Amino acid sequence: MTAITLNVIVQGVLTGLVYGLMALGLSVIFGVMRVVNFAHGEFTVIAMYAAFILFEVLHIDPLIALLPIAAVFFGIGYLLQRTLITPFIGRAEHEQFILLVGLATVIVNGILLIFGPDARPINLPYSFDSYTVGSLFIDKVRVLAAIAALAVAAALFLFFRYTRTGTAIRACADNLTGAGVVGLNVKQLYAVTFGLGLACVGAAGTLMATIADASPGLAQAYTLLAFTIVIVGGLGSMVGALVGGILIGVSEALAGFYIQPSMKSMFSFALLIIVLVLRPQGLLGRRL
Amino acid sequence: MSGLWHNAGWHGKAIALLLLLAFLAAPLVSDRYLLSVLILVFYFAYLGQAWNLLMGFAGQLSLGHALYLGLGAYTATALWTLFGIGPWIGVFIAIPVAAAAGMFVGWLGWRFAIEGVYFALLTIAFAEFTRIGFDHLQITGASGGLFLSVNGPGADKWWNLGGGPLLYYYLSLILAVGATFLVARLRQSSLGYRWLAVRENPEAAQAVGINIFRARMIAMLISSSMTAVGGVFYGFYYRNLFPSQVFDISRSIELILAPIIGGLGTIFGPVVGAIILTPLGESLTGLMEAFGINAPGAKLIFYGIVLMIIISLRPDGVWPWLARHLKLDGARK
Amino acid sequence: MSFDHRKLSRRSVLAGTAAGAVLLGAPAIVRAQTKALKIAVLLPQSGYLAQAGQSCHRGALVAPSVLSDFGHQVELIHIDMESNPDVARTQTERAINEGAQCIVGAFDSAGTLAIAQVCEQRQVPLIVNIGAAPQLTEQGYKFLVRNFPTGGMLVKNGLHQIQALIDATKIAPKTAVFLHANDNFGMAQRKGMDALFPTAGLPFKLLESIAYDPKAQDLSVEVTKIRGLNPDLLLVVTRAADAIKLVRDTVRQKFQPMGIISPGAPGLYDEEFYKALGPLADYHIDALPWANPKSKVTQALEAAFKKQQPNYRFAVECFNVGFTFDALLIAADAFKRAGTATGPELMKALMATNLVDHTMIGPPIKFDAKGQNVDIPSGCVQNRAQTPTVVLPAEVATMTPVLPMPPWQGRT
Amino acid sequence: MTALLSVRDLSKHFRGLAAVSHVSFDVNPGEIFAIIGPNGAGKTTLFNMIAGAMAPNGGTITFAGEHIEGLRSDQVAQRGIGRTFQVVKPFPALTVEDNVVVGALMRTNALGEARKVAHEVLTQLDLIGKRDQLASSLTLPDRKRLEVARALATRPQLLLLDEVMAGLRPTETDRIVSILRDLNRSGLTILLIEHVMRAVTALASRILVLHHGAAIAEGTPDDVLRNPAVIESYLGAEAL
Amino acid sequence: MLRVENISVFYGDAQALDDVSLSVDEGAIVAIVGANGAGKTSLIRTIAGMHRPASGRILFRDTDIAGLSSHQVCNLGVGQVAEGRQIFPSLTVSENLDMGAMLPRARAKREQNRERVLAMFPRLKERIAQAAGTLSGGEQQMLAIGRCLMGEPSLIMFDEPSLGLAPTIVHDVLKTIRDLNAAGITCVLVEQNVAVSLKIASQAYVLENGRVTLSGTGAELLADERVRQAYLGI
Repeated sequence: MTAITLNVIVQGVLTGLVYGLMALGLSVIFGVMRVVNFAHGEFTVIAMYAAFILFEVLHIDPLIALLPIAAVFFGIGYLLQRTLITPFIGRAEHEQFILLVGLATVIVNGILLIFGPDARPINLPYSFDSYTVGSLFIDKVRVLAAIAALAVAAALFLFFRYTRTGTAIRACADNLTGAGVVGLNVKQLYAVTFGLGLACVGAAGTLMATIADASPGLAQAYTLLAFTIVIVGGLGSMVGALVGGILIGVSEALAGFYIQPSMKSMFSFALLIIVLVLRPQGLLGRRL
Repeated sequence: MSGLWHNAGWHGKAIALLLLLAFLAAPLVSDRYLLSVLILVFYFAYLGQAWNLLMGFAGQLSLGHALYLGLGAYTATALWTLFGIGPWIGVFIAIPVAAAAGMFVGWLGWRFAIEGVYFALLTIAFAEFTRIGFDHLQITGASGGLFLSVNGPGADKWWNLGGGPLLYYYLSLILAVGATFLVARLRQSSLGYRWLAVRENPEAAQAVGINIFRARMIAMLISSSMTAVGGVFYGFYYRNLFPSQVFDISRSIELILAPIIGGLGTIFGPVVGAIILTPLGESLTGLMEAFGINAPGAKLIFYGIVLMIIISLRPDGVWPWLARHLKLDGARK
Repeated sequence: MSFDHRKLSRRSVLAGTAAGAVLLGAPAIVRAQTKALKIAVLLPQSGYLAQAGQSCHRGALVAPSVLSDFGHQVELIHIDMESNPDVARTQTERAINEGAQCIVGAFDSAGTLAIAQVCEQRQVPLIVNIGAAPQLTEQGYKFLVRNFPTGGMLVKNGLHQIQALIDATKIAPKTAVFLHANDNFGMAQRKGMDALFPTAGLPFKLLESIAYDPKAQDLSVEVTKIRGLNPDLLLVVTRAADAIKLVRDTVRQKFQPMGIISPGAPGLYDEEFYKALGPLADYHIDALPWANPKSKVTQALEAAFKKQQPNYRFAVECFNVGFTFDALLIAADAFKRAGTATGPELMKALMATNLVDHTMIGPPIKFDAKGQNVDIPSGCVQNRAQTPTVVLPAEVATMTPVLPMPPWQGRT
Repeated sequence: MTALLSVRDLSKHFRGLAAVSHVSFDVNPGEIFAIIGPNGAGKTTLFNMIAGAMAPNGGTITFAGEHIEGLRSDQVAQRGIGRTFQVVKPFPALTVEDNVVVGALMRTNALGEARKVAHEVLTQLDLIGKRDQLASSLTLPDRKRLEVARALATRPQLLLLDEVMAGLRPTETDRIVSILRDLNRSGLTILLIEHVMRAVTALASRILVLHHGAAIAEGTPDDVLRNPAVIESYLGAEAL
Repeated sequence: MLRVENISVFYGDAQALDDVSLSVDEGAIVAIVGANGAGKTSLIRTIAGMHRPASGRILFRDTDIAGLSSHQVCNLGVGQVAEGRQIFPSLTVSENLDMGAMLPRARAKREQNRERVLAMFPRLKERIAQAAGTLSGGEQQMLAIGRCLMGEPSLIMFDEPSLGLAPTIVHDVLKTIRDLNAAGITCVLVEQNVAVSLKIASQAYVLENGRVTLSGTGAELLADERVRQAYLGI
């Protein structure tokens, strides 16, 4: 393997991890509540703008801004679930779809109205740095973002695995009737879950802001990307989201490098179709 | 439709007749702006009927109907620009092309038991895949677009769909009314009953001898064919096509709004939805201008809010509610 | 057929229709014959082309006062076509109903052609401010003129400018890579490139043309690919956000070409490009039509722009603002000569345009039989101190070009 | 007399757990055959295999001389086996009449004829008065009858009934019993799973008892109900 | 202790319970018998707060709990061993038990109760780290009961606890119920196994089509000809 191919793969992995974190939020929300968040990319973009504002106004590095933004997004998700989404739990998919498409439209155009159409960059002092490893050039921001993404994902894993609230959320996903039987406060747990899903998105969006520039037009592409990743990885599977992110990151990178960059998303969609047909639960998912 | 007609009360009949007469006579009294809005209303009502057949009747959620729209549009316009084959012939080639794509998507999905959200995502994936494919298809101009001339030989003749708004007005009206009749007819056929059974409970449907795979495939066949015709209309009405426009997911989304808002699985839902949504967008534009607001995006914010409100308050759509209030029979139809 | 003789006011029609149009409350504007030409400016102020559309819109906002200083009376109707052809079409109909006698728009080809349908049928002239698809003037529209180069013209003029740059800076590039967005604008440029480069006689070899998906979120792989090819020059056709990603990844991957040159695409001179890249935004070159700093029209426009749009830099916006203004100027000029706003008369006057004083660099504006202005030369604009600066042709240049560009290192 | 339905050595296991193991029996034309057994004995699994809703892991099912194991349920239905579901599965958004019309459409594409069949069947099952109600608004006993009506409308040779009497009052049970007896007299063969012993003893000519997936007894109602193993498994040891 | 007064419950348009009343005394075992679909599970779930009755009152220790949500009802001490056991299959046995003690009333005594439950069901202790879905039916039933006990209930409603279990295990389960009752927990027992449940019940109700058609002591009903005929066929 040539060094340059290796370079392409490494880039794919690093970017894929951040995408994976974004997809993780989608996966958590669906895995527990069966709500497909069609406004996912829009929330990601809001987080990018939040990171931009914190950086411009208070000069906070996104790697630090991650925590407050994730916290605020948790709150937004919690409230959103309690108010807007709850009546739609268990309703038909197309009804959820219209609700969230409506929400997405409001968000995108709200951003356009407030911030205008120009892309908003975060100019970190190390924006242009890269590590040289042998003949490889690896961007510093991507490395940092990937590490942060892994850390956030790990924190989420630990939460679900080792805390009682996390276990209770898994219990709701496992057997909703059972959750009612033992008296779990399902509504509250759902709100926590939506909060956590959005916190993931908040963190991912903040990291994304170091890689790409915030602009309202990104949202739909991110929603599609997140969907592709979670389906490939396994909707509802946490590891699946990260693995799917890496897989999509690397396959797009390789296809872009060896075939034609403008065709690279075609390979993600082809991958998506193949996975849906051969293993609809996704590579690491259980049949839902 | 005959059953529907008989079931409708006298005022239901009266309303239907009056509406139809009003639409037929509209060009006599209305200005061109209103006509252009009505063309969009009928166009979306038509596409809504096509989509509703698959979703509302056969219960399968497709978020990738832009695929059939785009294939229909591209096939007919490419035949016209490249080979001089007119749209009235082209449409009969566009239909099988789009239908074949639809059957493939359906076959892949339902043979492998992909349903619900997963099927929806499969349809998105195919539409996006095709969009990028057409971005690279040199014969149709790739991402640079496909253009129809307005003054080539025969380009201005009605049989080549060249002409003014009247042609397109009546064409879209015929499409919308025809689709409504067709859907009503299908609903009252054995096929329609089978679709509803499959939608309501696939397992029970199978137990009364319905081949659910075949029933869904037929729904897909008709739905994608109808959508392809809409695509031909679109291609000739706008006279230019870009993959990034016609295959885009936002096309798929905009064509499903009317049937859902109007009432899924009902015959008049897609029509009512289109009558609400398109003028809603237009009137928001008008209102903002009247108040002297130039805030790009504000209109769509309101539009999004209205969508959320309607789906929260009338999850079954506006038409069943409306029909109850107007005391029209067949509210569920 | 014409509907004018039996047209009712929009409001009464709507009231009489069951189309759920109760909300439609825009005041019916009385069609009074004034001395001002009524122009509808349709631009994508929201949607995916919002960035360029709003920039053009600022040009339209400044225009009336400047035009009035030159003795032209125009009244503008500003319409957001939402990057959506459906909206473009219905809103054009509405604008004409409200008395628009001429349309200017619409940056994007799909929207422009949707408008062209209506203009053709209603015999209202459409002046394309920006829109590079060659087909716009090839489809036989009789009520359409375009004061903007086609993709092919842009490339042709761009390649000339590159030759001029090589001559002026005495660099000797041997290889180049062409990178373009795979959208309708990028494809128009690509076709021009494929057709013209082989015969342009440039001293370097084109190693590869790489298309990227404008919806893709990342250009690092594309840059890695380019680094592998190691060209001396990088020729790019981008949109603003992509240009930023491109330069960022080029710097990170420590790839140092002699120059990054665009044969006429937006991106390298947008405000967001400067904001994102700072000193790294400097020395990139765009070969494209540009505002002529020595024209009195440009100077007047600039002065008015500075006053009215203090948050924006004219130097950065002058491409979108200038072309939009010139389109309006062309309309006003034709109106003055025609003495009437009737469509066919106005169109006749438009076709006879011979406008010496205008914003953009170039000879008097004229249209060929297809309605295309075939003589819109490009200049070379180099980013200097994060300001686009004309460096070629010499007669309008305010600085001399610098190539090869200084290395990335030490710029941040 | 050759059997109408002949089940041989039929087995089904889920993740190693034998739900049905090596069950064999024959249903003769014109008889009413009952399968009883405690909850979880494998009756519904057995039913689902016969009706084509599940593929068996081993064994054969022969209907009217033709092997039907492994066929899809719509193919089985087409061959003349109608069924009901233990957990009722009506088409909730359709009217009672339309539910039955869907069944009748298996034998005809003509809607008018299907409606006629639906009318007959609905009259037979005493549902004709509720024909315009939505199926979702019916009470459970009515839904159970609706299931029978829908299955009957397909004009089956063999009718599989999965606990249609459950939840009915004794008078309603008697009504169904007499309806089923009439149907049987007119030539319909019936295979039923039932808990309501009063109905089973009144109807069945023969009974098969399943326990933990295996057949533990087969014979006339009298024989079977006197069998101590049956009483123990079915009514519970402490009932004795 | 628990009084259900004239409740009616609808699912969509269909009525599941029609004017049902019953009462459960402190320390009793009350049996509710009836065929599939008679409304037994609906009754249990309505009491547990998982469905809202359209009308009627449910008094638990003289507070009206109709309209409270299930976690509030549970927290008052109304436990439930649901039909089909309703354990969390992908969670471990230990996590399943923990989920029973998420209620505020049970948190403090979590460890104590855990010890008690594991002592009561040693099989669960052996499998404490195993995913609950891998347990046998009988073990799952033990887990469901154990999980319920973790919530410190003073009343437990058992919904078909013997369903799908081998006779010997049914025996164990019934013995457990008696033991729990002896330890002071009031029990409501819903069973298809009519003979058995009537035998251990102090009071019993027969539910048909969403209505209470008969009630009396267990022994009375066991002797009642109508019950024998309808449910035992003898």
